Amino acid sequence: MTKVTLAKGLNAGLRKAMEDDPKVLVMGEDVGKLGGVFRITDGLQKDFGEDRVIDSPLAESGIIGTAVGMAMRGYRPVCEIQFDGFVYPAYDQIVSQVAKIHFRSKGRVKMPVVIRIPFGGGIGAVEHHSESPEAQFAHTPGLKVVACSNPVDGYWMIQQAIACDDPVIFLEPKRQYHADKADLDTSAEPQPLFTSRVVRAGSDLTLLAYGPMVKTCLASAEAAAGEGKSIEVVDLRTLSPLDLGPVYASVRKTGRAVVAHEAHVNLGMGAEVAARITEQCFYSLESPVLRVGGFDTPYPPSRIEEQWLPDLDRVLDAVDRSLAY
Amino acid sequence: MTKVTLAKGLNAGLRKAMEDDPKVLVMGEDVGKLGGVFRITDGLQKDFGEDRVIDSPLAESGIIGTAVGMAMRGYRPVCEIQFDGFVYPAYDQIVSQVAKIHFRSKGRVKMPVVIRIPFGGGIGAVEHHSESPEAQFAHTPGLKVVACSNPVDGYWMIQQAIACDDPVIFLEPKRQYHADKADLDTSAEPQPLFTSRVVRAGSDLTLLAYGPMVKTCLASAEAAAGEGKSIEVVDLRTLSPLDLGPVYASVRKTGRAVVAHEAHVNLGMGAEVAARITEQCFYSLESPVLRVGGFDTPYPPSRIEEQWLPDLDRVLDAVDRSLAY
Amino acid sequence: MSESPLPVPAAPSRAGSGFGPDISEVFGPHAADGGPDLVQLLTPEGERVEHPDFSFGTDLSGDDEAAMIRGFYRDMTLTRRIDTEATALQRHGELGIWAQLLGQEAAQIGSGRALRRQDFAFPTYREHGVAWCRGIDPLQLLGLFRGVDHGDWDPEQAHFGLYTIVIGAQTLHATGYAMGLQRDGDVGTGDPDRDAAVVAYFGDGASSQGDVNEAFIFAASYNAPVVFFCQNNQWAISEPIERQSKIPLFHRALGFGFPGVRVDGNDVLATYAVAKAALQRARDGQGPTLVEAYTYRMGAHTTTDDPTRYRLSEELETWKLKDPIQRVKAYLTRNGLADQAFLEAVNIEAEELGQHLREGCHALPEPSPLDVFDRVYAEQTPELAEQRAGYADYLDSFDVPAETGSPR
Amino acid sequence: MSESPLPVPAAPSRAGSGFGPDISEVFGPHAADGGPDLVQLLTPEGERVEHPDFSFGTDLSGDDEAAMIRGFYRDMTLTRRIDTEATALQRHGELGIWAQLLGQEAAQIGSGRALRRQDFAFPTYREHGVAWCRGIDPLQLLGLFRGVDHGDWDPEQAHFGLYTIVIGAQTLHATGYAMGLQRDGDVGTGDPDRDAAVVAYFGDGASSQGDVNEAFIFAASYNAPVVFFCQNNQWAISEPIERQSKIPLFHRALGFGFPGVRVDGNDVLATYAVAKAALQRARDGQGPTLVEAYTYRMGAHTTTDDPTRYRLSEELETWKLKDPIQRVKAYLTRNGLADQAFLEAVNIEAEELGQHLREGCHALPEPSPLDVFDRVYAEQTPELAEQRAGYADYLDSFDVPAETGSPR
Ligand SMILES: Cc1ncc(C[n+]2csc(CCOP(=O)(O)OP(=O)(O)O)c2C)c(N)n1
Ligand SMILES: Cc1ncc(C[n+]2csc(CCOP(=O)(O)OP(=O)(O)O)c2C)c(N)n1
Ligand SMILES: [Mg+2]
Ligand SMILES: [Mg+2]
Repeated sequence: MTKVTLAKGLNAGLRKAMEDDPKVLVMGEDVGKLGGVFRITDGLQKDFGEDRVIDSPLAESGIIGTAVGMAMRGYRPVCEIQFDGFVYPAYDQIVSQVAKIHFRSKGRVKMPVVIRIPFGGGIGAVEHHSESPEAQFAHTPGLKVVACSNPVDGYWMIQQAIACDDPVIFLEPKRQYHADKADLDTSAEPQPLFTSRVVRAGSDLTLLAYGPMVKTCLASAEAAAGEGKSIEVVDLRTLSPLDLGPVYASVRKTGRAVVAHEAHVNLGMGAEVAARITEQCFYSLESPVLRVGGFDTPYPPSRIEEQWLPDLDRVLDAVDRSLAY
Repeated sequence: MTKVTLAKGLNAGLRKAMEDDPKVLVMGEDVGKLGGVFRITDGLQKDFGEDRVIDSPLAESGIIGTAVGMAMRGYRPVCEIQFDGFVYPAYDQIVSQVAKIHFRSKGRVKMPVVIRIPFGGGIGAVEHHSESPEAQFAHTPGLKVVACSNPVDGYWMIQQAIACDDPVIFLEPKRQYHADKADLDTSAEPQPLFTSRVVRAGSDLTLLAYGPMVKTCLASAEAAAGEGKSIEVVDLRTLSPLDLGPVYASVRKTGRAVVAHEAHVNLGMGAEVAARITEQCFYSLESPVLRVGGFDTPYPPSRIEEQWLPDLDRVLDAVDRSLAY
Repeated sequence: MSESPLPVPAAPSRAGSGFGPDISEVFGPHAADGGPDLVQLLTPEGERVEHPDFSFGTDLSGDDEAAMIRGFYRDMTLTRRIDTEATALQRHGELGIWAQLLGQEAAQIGSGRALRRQDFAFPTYREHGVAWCRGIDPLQLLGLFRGVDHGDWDPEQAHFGLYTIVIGAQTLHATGYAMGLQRDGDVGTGDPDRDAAVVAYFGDGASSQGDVNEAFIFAASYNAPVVFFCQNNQWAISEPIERQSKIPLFHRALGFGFPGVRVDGNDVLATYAVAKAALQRARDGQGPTLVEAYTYRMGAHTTTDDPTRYRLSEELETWKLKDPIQRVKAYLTRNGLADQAFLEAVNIEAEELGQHLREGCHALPEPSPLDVFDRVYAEQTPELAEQRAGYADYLDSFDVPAETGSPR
Repeated sequence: MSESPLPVPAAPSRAGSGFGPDISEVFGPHAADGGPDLVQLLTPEGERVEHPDFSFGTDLSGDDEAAMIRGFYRDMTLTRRIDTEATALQRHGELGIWAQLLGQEAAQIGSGRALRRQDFAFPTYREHGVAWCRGIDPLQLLGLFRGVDHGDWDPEQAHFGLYTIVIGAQTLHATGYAMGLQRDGDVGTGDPDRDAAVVAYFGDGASSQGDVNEAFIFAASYNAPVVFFCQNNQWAISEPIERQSKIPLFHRALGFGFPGVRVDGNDVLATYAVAKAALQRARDGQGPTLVEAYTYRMGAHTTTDDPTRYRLSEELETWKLKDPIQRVKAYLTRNGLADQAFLEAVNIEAEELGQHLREGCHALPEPSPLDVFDRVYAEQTPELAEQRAGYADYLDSFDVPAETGSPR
């Protein structure tokens, strides 16, 4: 058992995956000597060599496009996109190639490509460094999309994503990278990748989150408990496919749900989750599923990002509105 | 009053916009001599010259990126993306530049760029030629997104989009281009661009659609009428911003809603519309808002596209399920 | 035949006073005949000519050489037959669309026949001739155009990627595959059965895509064993090559730091010789090469295109005189290397192939709407499985067995 | 000073036997000193040297020339002061991050001063020196890095685009703007107050982006009046230039059909001369040029970067000997063109500028969370107006006046 940060958990997970399977490659901008701007790939090039930890030219479409070719040759490339806002030059390769080749080939060609994206805000960065692009990928059939929220999940989920024969968009809450530590027991049995998890039990309302918002929502639930409200919190973990079985069960019990994410509310994950919960739990709902997230504006200058991002109070505000129905 | 197809309506609208404002430019692949693969820009280069109707190199990012520069110089570029599936190489320029420059510049730089995209399926085409990418753009603050469904709207909406000082993603249902004709009265007063429209009155259920699905939904409503069900149909027309006032009014009356589109259901426009209707009309709803759309798979080979696409029966199936609550 | 390495263009000299302000002085107007740099070994009239850097057949006996050229003739004739037949099938409504290769047979057969088994080719949507060389049943090409599938061969088995419609995307896949070859140690070992290369096909229009240029950059940066084979057929739908580049396309490679060469794409001997040298360079670990096969799209862009709207018929007439098949035929017959019986046998083969396509096309299995759900992921998701089940129930409700297709 | 057109590199000759298989024979290993093609007019030691194609000051009187060089010295010194001050402000937590230009002053001032009022410049995030030349108050640069805005000057008024962080995106904007100039008839009229050019700044790393290469293609295709000004500072964060290109970057232009030239980016005279010629070429309607300013990023990539992880300190030491400011100072003082009083005056100005930045930075107005809603669209949408109103109510509920910021 060691105490690790999310950054260290991911780093250890990547290392393990590379040890376990010589076909696993890491590639991206500055992933080599520098170990990535967040140091997630720290030390890997030194130990696995330049052939397996590949510093790429500065071109995201090139990174993903060549990863497709390497995957066709039997490799399992793990691509790092330096920041969320820089995934878009690769968007075409991701949605028209990575996502479709298995389908196009009638299942003959597998695409075990992992695309790691540090996502979300709260680090005081400049434009394009704090985005939450998950809905766009979740809307794309052929991709799988997951988001980790803590060091232990980081360790296991990255290995599971690499082992998956489908392409996985792997979202890492960058502001958690070097934040809290957690106990990592590498001999434990990990929870399956494409499953959600109830991280706090409660009976009055179901609060759903993933990635960076899990911590916020747990804090909100804690605060609400102080006011006598019992909130169940679910870490969705997988965004495509969604694993809403536990959520339906929870909502059927609580009758109320709030979904929180940093991404824009309009057409964000919350829209889909709300629509599905309403379809599945219509007669159980005592209030509409409410959504709390980033406003429908571009990400603001960082001095006001903490106001723009949903925080403990904004989540509680939504909780209160839901309970007021 | 002349009878025109959607293709002709758009062509006439573009022509009018170019006549009215010398700053309007048309650019894209094959828009010049060929008049575009769908002939929407037919004859424009002949009449307005190569400086205003610009055949571009084969590079979508280049088309949109140079359009940004031309807009900064005071032009109003109307870019044609040849098919929906080819907008993705330009995705970065669209979501990180076109959508954000007004915001980035504190409103100092306007971005009156129109991006025309023939969208949707049903024309028996090969891969990448039948996609419905609207949700991805609607999720992006800074863009406005509209979809026309008929020749008359085509004529007016394209002019209004060009006149708009914000970037507009302009979706054209390609399978309607050369289908039905409608009476065009160019002296009429057009409906404002960013508004929805009730296209059929009804009292039992509200059916929402846009673009190619409006026709299908009207036919479904007609069929339902034969079975004594009275369906109100709304053509959303604008997808971002949404104009749901009339929809809420309708749903408060009918108590039921179904949203239909060709795009994948998962995180499609229907998710947002359903979530909002549920939030706004919670106590009026007698059944959950149901969604009918493309399945969550890549677009299939064209011989089965008619089964994959939501059609009259699939819409009616959803209507029946809604009414059965 | 010599395995001479590809010539590497000299670095531009900056000394001297020969520099002028007008770039056309240097690069010349775009020469209609391909320009002075064009590698040609067989003239349009069917005469063999010499080239200082490339030759054909020097490593073969006279008989073997003749047999090889007869083989090219056969390949090209059959490829053209596939094309004509598919075009006819489209006209009869059996295919939704067809992308004709008419006029590009030499570029495709020359390069396709230069491939070794272990090499891997990434096509666009027009490489029917290369597919033929890779041993793919032309029937398998029809599915995509008929709309029953998006491609129906096994890329890994055929060493031939699926047709890629998004312009230029496959050049990056090719580069990545080539990087895989490097990591497998299948480059530069000297073992002719092991060393492998990748070839990426693309068009003149595609040369403008960011992806293609990024592929050049990655290939140069990693010295990847990939040949970028551009069929410059002068047109990207309605846009002439001048819209993409004012100078010969093969020069593009120079600026990225690897050699480029322009070959007469209607000359199968030259295309073969140049492709072979470029592929060998790649297999030997000497890195990427750009081959510009200077050719002409004699047909429409696809069967839905109408070229009369944008190009003059004279242009086509000029190029008909350079027909890639005619010149080989002229060479073979004039030199007594092929007799009437041979030509007749090829014709019969072509007839049979045509019949195979006509009959096979009708018989191509219709896709099942339920299969669609099973091919999205290698590991099916519960939600998609549920969607499939719901749709199957829905289909059942129409009283038509789900597997046989539409309820209507 | 002569307005000599830029040299156009000769087309690679294909004749002769000088071709070898190894590309490095031709392009040579990447020369650490910039290579033989480097245009230099002032040595690191401060000696003026001649170049056959470019010269500085030949159109000026001796006094004017000296005044101009003193101006460059002042510009560079003040620019460096902006940089040092901003770096310090970051260390003190006043800025979130800062992108240093240390070492790139000559490249930026030389090119920035070659611009005419009507020209338009599109920067990356590091062109503080160019911003200075465009008359932008350096305080306005700080907002982005402090996080109070995404840029705070009026691009149209300053003829200077906003900082663009997505690598390479602005090169296409520049090309489009240049196409707008063409359509406005502001190119090639011969009127020096009318004819205009655009300059797109980008880095060596950016040269690998598809967008940059597409910009080359569009500019070449339309002969657009744009200068692509690449500051090759040898590094893209931790990646050395060799990862992006194994041959000198300016060669890239050749393959796209327009001239490229490599200039000593630490030599303000040469940078000015080359940029001036390239801009004039553009204004005259002769189309695009690629200028590679060969320089060095003496600082970290940004204040959050740690270059000790990936590069040797010797490298930095070598480049310190080529400091762009020192060589101008040496030239001016050694030749009696600047006295102590002048140098002192510049220092005082720098002090004042530093103070201006320190004081101004604290005083930069904080953004209002509600403004965010008003800047998304030119024509506000009802739904966003509603979201704004809802948020204002929410803020009010905390009993803190909304306009003054966070409730917490
Ligand atoms: C990214 C993308 N944009 C547009 C298209 C539409 N399109 C199909 S073929 C074509 C022209 C291609 O020209 P070229 O590369 O010269 O190949 P050719 O068809 O001549 O073989 C275009 C524009 C596409 N398939 N992909
Ligand atoms: C599309 C994109 N990818 C990645 C980044 C992250 N990033 C910021 S600067 C940089 C390196 C840029 O190098 P170069 O172009 O040489 O410019 P320099 O910083 O040296 O001035 C990278 C990778 C980005 N800003 N945009
Ligand atoms: Mg072509
Ligand atoms: Mg750099």
